[in-house]
Amino acid sequence: MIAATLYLLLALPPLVWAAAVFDRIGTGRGALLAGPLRNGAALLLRPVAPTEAPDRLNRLLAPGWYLALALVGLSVVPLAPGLVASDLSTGLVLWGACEALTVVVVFLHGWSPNAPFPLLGAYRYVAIALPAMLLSMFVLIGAALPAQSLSVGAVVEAQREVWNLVRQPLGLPLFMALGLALTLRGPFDYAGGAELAGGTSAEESGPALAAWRLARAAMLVAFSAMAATAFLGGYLGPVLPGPLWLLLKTLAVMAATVAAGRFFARMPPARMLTLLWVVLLPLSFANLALVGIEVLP
Amino acid sequence: MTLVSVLIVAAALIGIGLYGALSQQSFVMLMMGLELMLNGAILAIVGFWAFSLGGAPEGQLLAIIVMAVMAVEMAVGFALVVAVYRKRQADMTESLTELRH
Amino acid sequence: MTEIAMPLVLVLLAVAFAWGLQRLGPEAGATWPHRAPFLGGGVPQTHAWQRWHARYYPMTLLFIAFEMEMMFMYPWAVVYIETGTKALAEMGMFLGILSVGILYGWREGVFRWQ
Amino acid sequence: MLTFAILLPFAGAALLASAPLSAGQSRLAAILVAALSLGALCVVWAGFIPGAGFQAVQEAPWIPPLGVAWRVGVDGISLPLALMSGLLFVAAIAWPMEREVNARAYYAWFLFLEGASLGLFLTLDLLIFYVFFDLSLVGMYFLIGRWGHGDAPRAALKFFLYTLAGSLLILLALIALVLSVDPLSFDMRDMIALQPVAGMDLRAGLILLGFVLGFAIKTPLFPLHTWLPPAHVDAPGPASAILAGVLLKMGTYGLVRIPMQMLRETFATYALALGVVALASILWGSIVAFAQDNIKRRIAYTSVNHMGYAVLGIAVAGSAVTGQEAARDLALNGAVIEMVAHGLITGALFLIAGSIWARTGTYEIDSYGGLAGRAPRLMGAMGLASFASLGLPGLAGFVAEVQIFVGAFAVWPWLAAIALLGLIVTAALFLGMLQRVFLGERPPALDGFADLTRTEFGVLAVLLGLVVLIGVWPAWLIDMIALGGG
Amino acid sequence: MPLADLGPEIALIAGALAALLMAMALPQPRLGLCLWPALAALAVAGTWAVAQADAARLTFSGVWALDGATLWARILIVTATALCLILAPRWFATDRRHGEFYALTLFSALGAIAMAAAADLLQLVMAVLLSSVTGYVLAAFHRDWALSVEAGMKYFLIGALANALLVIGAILVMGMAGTSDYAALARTDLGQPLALAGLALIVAGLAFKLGAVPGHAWMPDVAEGAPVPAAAFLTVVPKIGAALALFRLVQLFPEVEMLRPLIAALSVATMTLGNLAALWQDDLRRLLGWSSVSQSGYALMAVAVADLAPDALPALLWFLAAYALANVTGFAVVAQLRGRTALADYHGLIAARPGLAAALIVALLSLTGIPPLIGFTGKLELFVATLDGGYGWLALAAVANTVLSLGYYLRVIGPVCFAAPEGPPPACLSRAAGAVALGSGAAVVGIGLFAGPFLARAAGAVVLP
Repeated sequence: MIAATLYLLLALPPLVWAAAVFDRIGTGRGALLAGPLRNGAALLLRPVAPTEAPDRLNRLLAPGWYLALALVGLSVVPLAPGLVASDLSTGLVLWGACEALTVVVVFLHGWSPNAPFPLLGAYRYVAIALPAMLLSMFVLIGAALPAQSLSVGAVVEAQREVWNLVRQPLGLPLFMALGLALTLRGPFDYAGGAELAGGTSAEESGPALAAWRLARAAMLVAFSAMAATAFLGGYLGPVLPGPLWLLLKTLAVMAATVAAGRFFARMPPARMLTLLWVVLLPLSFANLALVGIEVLP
Repeated sequence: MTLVSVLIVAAALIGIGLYGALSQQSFVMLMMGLELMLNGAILAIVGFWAFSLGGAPEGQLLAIIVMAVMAVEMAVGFALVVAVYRKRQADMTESLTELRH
Repeated sequence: MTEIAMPLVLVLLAVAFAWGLQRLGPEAGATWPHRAPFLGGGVPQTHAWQRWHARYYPMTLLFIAFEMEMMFMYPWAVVYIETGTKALAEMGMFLGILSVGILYGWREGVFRWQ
Repeated sequence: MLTFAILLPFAGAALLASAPLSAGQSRLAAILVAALSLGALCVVWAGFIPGAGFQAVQEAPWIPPLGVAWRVGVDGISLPLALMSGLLFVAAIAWPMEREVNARAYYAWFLFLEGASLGLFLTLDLLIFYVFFDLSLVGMYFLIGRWGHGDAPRAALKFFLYTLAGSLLILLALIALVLSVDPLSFDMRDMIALQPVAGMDLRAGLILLGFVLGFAIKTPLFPLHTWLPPAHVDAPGPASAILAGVLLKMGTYGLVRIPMQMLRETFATYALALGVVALASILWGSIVAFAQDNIKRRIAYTSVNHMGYAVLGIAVAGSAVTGQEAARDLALNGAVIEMVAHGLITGALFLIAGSIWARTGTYEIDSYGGLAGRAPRLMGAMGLASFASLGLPGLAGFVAEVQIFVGAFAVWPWLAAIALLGLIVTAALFLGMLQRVFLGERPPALDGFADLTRTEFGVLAVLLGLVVLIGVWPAWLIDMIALGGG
Repeated sequence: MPLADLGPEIALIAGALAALLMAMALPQPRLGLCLWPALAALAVAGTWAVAQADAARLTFSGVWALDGATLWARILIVTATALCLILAPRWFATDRRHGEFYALTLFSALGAIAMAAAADLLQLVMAVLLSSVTGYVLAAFHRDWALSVEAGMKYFLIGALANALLVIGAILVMGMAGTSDYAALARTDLGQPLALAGLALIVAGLAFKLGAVPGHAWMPDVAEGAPVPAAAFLTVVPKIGAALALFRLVQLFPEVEMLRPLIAALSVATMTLGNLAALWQDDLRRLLGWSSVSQSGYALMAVAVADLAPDALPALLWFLAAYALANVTGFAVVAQLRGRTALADYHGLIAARPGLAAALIVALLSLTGIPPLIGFTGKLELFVATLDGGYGWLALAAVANTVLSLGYYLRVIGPVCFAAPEGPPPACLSRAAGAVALGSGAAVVGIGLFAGPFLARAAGAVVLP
């Protein structure tokens, strides 16, 4: 348990760095590999700009919570058979809780500076993220069905025969929608969008912004690891050792997520909301029904 | 940890919640009191489930139901608060004065 | 007990780390114009919280309905294969009824809030 | 036949309520229905064998699980009362309306009330008895409230509230009584035969208390009579006549039928107390009546007095389980005749009072005087009725009161002696009223005072004729009651 | 799975969904058409319930009692709901969106039925919840009318607290007894103080649904503020469910000594308070609301003697039927007169609208218990049961209260009949509402006259477990 935790903590910084690198690919924003580190260091040296009458405590804590949620979410992912930081029989539920709390944390982040743009970003984010949460949980339940368990380890073991990606082809794409929402990117970036001058982090600067970005990247890692575990068989794989497989798959999902965030166009919030509720959510039901029929003996 | 200790904490929560529900003037605070009561109730049922029901599924089910009670009632409650607020621009119980006796 | 301890430790760790990170930068001696929110020069009379409201209450009600549904779904998923077709039918009914809620909400325009 | 007599008025009421008849037509129709109903009763009377228990019995189930059924039948006590009620209803309906508003509804309510009253006297089922008891309240409530004068709605309300309280007590007592037999039965004959609560002290006492309180309110007995004066004063004349003539009898009839016959033993235990209450009513009624300056109020209080006599007779009749049979039968006989006689006499008196009000709009005795010249027929009728009421020999009141007092002297001589005082006061108050209204100076306002019309006189002639008939030849009535032989 | 056992309930759900889907498709002026699927569902549910009339078993793993009480609850609730719904289309004609009213009402009715049929504490909690949350919305359905919103808010505040108490009570009973199933609870000894406290809390929670002390305060507000069809529904339907649920509970623990006196005390307090408060009302709807409170007190009489008197259940069922019919009639008259509420508006109604006035009078007299109206047989049965069960003082209190109640009912009847009409004759709502008023008024008389067969059926009803 402790070993697994340590592995996780060791693996996280490089992965976060990798996430930042992925984000930079194709944007032409300076050095690809060193850029993130340089930027981060620069931010750390700048002062934090205060706002008028903020909610100081929440402002200070929000990035921490965000990071914490990413870490906790990551902790239920098994690195190898039996090697998992928190070996809960209800790991999926804990992951779901992390998702839901992310909404709260992002809202707090937007709310605390007491400024219009962050607040608006926060409102919009909540509206969009709530159905996305629902969506993801239906998909994850679909992943849990063949395992007959809510333990993430069991979900992996149930994929020895065939990956969930095959069982439920709709699952991963739908789950990616959650990933985009959780990490505030792509078509779901209603919290930090450019047209809101940065959204929830519009008023942030210096180390606070650095912490927030760090947490966001960590969340991308956590999400990717979870997606790789739930749909791509996690540590399962021939020849190579389990953790390595997991690492590879995680990186793949990360890349795919970032690419998807770039690829899909943004829509007005109301249309996106309608899309989520009326198209994607029923799709997830269909997905669930599909799995349900498949796994019945 | 024994059943009694769990129940004492639950009772404290329920008591605080009840006090809040009866003493507060603002709707939101009042609902917080109710939520607190139900949280105490959940704690109590979890305690009973663990210590005296021997892990019977009814205990878990009741806990889930209580959560549902909380969520649904509060959802409707806040919708009503919004409606009252729109109507009266007030969110305190004193504003409900039209219907009397 | 120990299974739940690790996430708690991680939370503490993460919060402490982020807190420490934000303490790294120099103290900002920001002036009033620097701190004031973007308002094109105007001075806000109220908290931002009081000027903007979330307008999607009906949608959140719908969300809560599904969220509750979710809660019943966790135990369902575990016993699904044991229970078999009956479980599928039950959940189908459940989701079907809730879907009508979505449709109705859609028709009533709860997804258009701005 | 009895069912017909009860249901016909209800049908008539329904017809009047729905058919678009003019005032005159509805009056005619109502008289016809009431007369038919009375005729049906007469048919039963013709086939009646005195002293042979319940006759002309008909039964049909109503609420089987509770043992409630439509049961009708008559015996020597209920038949005279039913006949008297039928007659009085014909009279009251034939009497011209005081205020010609909404005649159709007025006559409909009268027929409704007639159905309820006849049903009450004729039924042999305790629950149906209660049903009609309550229905009579409803009918009277609307008659007083709608066609009364003065503060009529208030008087009607008071009347309804008081008597409903009484009737609900009766209901509770009824249920308690019925629950003591198994299986449940509301059949009066069963109850009389079984004497269900004999030997149960507390319970029987409570049941008796419920009945006596309930009937005492209706009768009314002192001190539960306070609803009576306003109800009478504000009611239209014919309604007052029915209220005094028929509805008050329901109390005494019930007292005879239920507590006295079904709770014989318990009733005997507490008969003296009832006798004392009756005495109080006699005295209080007469003394307070004496102090009234309002014609109708004065007559109303004499009702309290007269019903006191009837209750005294009943108390005497039920005073012991054994012993003094002759005196007790005599007293009961007297009580029944008192009921009949009081119905006729007071009915007539209230009709007359109504006619006086219809002419001047006031009941104050002081605003009248010297009417003897203007209205000799009115004076004659009123005089005759008053004399009958105060118990002049040769008239019906005398026959009744003599029997009651003779019976009472045999059982409780001291009580009867005190009660005699009431007779004296009554005499004084009637004579005083006659003198003040008809003799002396006539105020100029009364110059245009018209005498009784032919209709009015005809109606009164029938009623008072019967009073005289009973007075001079009471044997037929006593035969019909036939207690000695029964 | 004996799915057919819940046929009527499933029909209600299907009807609600159909109404909702229709509401989605229809333009605003035709939303009233949603009435038809709702009525059809109610008809199916009623027929289905009658078809199961002879069933007497626990079903769905013992959480649902399919017995006489459930049968009657279904029939009564279905009928009352149908009558209330018929009032709705015209009443809401000016409302922007009211399609969901029908669905909500059906769900609320479903909650009430589930309450009456609950044979498990968990199900009881769920049923109360379903009935409550839909009720709050129904009460506040006129979003733009301050009174309605206020009524909904008060209903909610009291209801949320009461439901919290109910939940805590259920937890305590379940925790101490180790089971939530009625059949199993009946075998346990509920001696511990904590369990008794739980039981008392459950009673308090149900008292809220019943509109009895201590949870009665919402009743007059809802009666006055809620849209009239909803007011008619909310003062009648949840009460039926709650009364039967309480009845089951009392019957379950015959040896718990405090329960009966507690209920009897609540009964007296409720009827007295309701009647005293009603005496001063100048608003017909509020008056009806307080009278509903007092009627809850009467209903509790039968609950107090559950199991002591063989007639207790038929008495309760019949009384509820009588109450439901009369109360719906009263509200239907109010609805037909376009919701006018001030007593002064009713002066001389008998001249202007004789039929409606007659229906109103009959309804009020029936609520008093004047024979031969249906309310009389109801009260008669109550008295029989109460006296039989040895609660004579309770019956006496009820008698005193009945006289008291006549006082305020006559305060309505008096002006309706005796006062001179003011102004032009009142406008009417719709033919359907008039038909409901007149029809149920006629039923108050007709069923009262021919109560025998119905009562015979009620007398045969059984309560499980």
